[in-house]
Amino acid sequence: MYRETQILKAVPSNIANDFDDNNEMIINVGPQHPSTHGVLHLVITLSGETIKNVEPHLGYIHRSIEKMCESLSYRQFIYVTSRMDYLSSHINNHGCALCVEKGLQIEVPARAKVIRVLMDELTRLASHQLWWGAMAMDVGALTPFFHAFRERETINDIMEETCGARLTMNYMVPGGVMVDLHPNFQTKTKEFIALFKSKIDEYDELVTGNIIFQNRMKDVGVLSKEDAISYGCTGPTARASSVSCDIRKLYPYEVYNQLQFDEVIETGGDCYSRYLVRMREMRQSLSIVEQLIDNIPEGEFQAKTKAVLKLPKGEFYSRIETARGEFGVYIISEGATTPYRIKFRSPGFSNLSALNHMAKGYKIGDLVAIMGSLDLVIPDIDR
Amino acid sequence: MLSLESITNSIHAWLNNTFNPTLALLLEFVIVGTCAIGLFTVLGLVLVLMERKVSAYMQIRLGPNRVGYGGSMQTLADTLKLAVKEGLTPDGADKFLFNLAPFIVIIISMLILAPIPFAKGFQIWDMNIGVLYVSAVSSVSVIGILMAGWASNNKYSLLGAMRSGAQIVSYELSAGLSILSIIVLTGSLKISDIIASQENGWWIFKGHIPAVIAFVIFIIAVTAETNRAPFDLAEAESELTAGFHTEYSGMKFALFFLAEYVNIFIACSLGAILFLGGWMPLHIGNWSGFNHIMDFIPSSIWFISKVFFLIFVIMWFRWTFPRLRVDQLLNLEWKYLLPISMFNLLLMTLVAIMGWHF
Amino acid sequence: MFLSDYISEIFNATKSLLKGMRRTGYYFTHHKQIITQQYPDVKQILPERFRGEVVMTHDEKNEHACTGCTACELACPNGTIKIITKFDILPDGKKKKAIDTFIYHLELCTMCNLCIEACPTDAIKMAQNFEHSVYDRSQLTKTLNKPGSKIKEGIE
Amino acid sequence: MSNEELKIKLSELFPSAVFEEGGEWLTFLVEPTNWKTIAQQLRSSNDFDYLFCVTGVDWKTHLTMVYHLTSTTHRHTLVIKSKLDRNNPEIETVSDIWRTAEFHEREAYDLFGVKFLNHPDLRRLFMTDDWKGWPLRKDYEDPINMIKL
Repeated sequence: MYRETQILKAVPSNIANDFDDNNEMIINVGPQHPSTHGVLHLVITLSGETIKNVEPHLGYIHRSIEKMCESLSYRQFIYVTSRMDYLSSHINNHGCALCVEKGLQIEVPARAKVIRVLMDELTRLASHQLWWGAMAMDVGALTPFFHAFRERETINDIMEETCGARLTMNYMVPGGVMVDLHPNFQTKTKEFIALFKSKIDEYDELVTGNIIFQNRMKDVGVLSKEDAISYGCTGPTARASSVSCDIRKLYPYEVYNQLQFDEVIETGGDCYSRYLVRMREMRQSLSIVEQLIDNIPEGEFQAKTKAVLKLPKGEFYSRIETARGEFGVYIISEGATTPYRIKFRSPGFSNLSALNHMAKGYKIGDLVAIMGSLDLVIPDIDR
Repeated sequence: MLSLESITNSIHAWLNNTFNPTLALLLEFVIVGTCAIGLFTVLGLVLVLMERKVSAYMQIRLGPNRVGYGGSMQTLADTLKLAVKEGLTPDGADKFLFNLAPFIVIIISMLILAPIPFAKGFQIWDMNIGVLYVSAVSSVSVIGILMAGWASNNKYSLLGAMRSGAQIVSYELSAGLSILSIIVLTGSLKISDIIASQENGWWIFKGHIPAVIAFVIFIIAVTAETNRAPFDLAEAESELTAGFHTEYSGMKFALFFLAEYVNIFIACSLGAILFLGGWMPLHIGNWSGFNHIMDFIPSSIWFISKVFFLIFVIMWFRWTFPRLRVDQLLNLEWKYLLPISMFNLLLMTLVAIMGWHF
Repeated sequence: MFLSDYISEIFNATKSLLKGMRRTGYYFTHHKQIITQQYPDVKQILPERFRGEVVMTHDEKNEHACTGCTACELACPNGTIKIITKFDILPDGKKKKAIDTFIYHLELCTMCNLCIEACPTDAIKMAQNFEHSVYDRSQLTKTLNKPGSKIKEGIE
Repeated sequence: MSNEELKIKLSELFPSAVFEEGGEWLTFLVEPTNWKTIAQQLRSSNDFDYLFCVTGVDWKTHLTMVYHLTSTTHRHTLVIKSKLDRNNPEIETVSDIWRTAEFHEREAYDLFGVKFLNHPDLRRLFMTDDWKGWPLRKDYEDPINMIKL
């Protein structure tokens, strides 16, 4: 079942020697490969063009963030998590802040809650936009990538104006947000909503309806509901296999229980369903932003907290829905200023574990489509 | 632009008057050879620049705009860079075949330049089997690709080369059948005859719907034959990094690159010759006034603009569509293009026999 | 029935492809949509909150507001800031703690803004400079307090 | 199902069960030797079909494996804790019950050195195969790769 992989072998003399008895060929995809979105290394066994086995080799960008966080204070460790899933860094920070607040039992002001949700949804939009471009690029269409970046840039500008950075914002602090919204935030976000509403139809026109794209995506990488649960898949990957797992609906945090939005669920379980889930999620996120943008309550943006935070002895787990799935923060505190042990349950890690199951029996071109539809962010997997 | 046919005739006359016939012929060889190589490089540079500009505008970018006016010298600078780069040969590669492959590919695409008429009477060799020659020689280029893929001793290259082999061989069929449907109308394989038969209208207009279908199939098939997206499975950068030319660097890579663009040019000029009348101006029936005005535009401009229009269409495909999967690619050929083009050929034959075309 | 399915399949496929081509064709002909910024020639004005690097504000009298309390040094997760303090002798003979050098390692900084938040006297702030590339890494280690500067009156 | 109801139900199922109070969710302490049978019963009788977090904790005197289980139908959550010997940590794998455990257990093996018996592919996941030591243990020190400021 499992074979020793040949990655450490020195220069192979001839490719003919690399075929084994079953005429299977082992090929290294990554860590420098255009479609692995970073430094993911897959050792795939091919029979002709058909995939027999996919084995991910991780750790090329492993920084042991969990160990690092053990020596950082509760205010400091939040910024590190934006380096994990850099595309939804805001939501990661939010998850950490939630966990610390849970431990300290801080009541977050209403304004901060709304700001956080707004920022989360904008981050989700930005992440999905990038995914859309990268997904199309994986299946060979290069133009959508630039179109996606055009709208993403608008979100980044909004973020930059309020938070001060474009990608790793570090805007969340325990008890609220770091600074108040920029005065231009509302007008700019409204402009963005109006812009994106027209552009998302263009996305559909350019990619979703395209017959080649549909053929590439439909019935590829099918993940059944049972397998999705068993592999611990979350987020759009699981929701495409008709698993209801949206933390925003199931365990609502902040103001999600007061908002009108649907949990997007598709039943196909294939790449196209995962694609559709994310496309529909973009519209849902847009509607959430639309609901909130005119209803930001006045008041404090940050609760009063002590200068040095000390979590009481105990264990705290918080779950949050990032753009890729469920992000969990598990803090074990011994009552000190730094966490005793911290564990980040990253969505990409579990989603990746299903890759072998999904890709078996499909063509090498499909592997790229499956990886694209999983929306992997490698620092998130390696941590 | 001057009309080119008078230039060639005057050069020919002058050479024959000045030297003895053997020397004159030899000199003509040299001149033609130099022109072909010069054209080859210029075409490569222009087409690469065009591709980059077209893709940039479709992707809401500016594209190259620093070197020269509006970036016009960018590809020249890139070629210089490639020329001074080290051409690596991998350790495990079959060195002879590895170094031979790019030259085979480029020699083949140069060979096909021979029967292309760039203007009225401006043609290297007007042979009587012109169209057959082009389609026959262009299918040899798959050998160069297979050679490159195998000799690289790289699995990605091997996969790319094998894909390319399957692809070119199968798409040759529908390309050939759609060429045939025009040959049915003209009754000649000679390129000058084909162009002459379109004096009172291009075949795409004269041949009714079958000609349009043949044209569409031809464009799809040559896109596949030249390994262009959405059929660029041989290089498929998101799957096979760079396919058959993964291991090539420097000038050897540039030769593959150049050959790809010259192949596009040749395929599109064949399309222009067969369906859009080659260098023939746009003539509509018996509107003599209109036809007369059209005749004022030099034939070379007609030819070049038609070819570049077709190249633009192929580039348009590339920058819009996702790539097909390898089995879908073959499905498209064998389940759709081949049956349709066979049926179309039958229809075209009927049209030709009954004389329904104009 | 098979034939009509076959034909409608081809028709729909072609239609979907043409739709996409219309979209790219639109952008090909509408050059006003181009979003390229010619970076070194045309520089974007960054918003005032943009976090580029930490600087210390000095007024026209070459005075800053840093008391040397090391709150920023403690708040920094990466050890970017190092404060060396000294003791000034005041006119009345008392010793007063003040900064000697405020060392800032730009190469370690992640622009997380925690030091700015921690500073009780707003002595440091984020500047909008983002072009940090230099030829030598040692140039990234900066001293933030200007030579000869001293603390403002009335800041404890 | 609330924590109390779950506790009653589990006590019926496992009469010798030991629970830990105080957390957000019900915490169930198991012996490493019983873990496999308990896991199978939890999976079949209580619909704990979704294992969302597996991790180890180094308590200096012993190691603890922590499993977070939830049910996608009833939405109740259970935390399983198992105390392991620090010098020779061994526990049965559950990767055949919850497939996601395969990767998570490899991670725990890589970073804590917990040996999962009958795991199909127990190798280092992040570190290279010849890496010495277990990085997330409290006494781990890597003098070569340590970043000193």
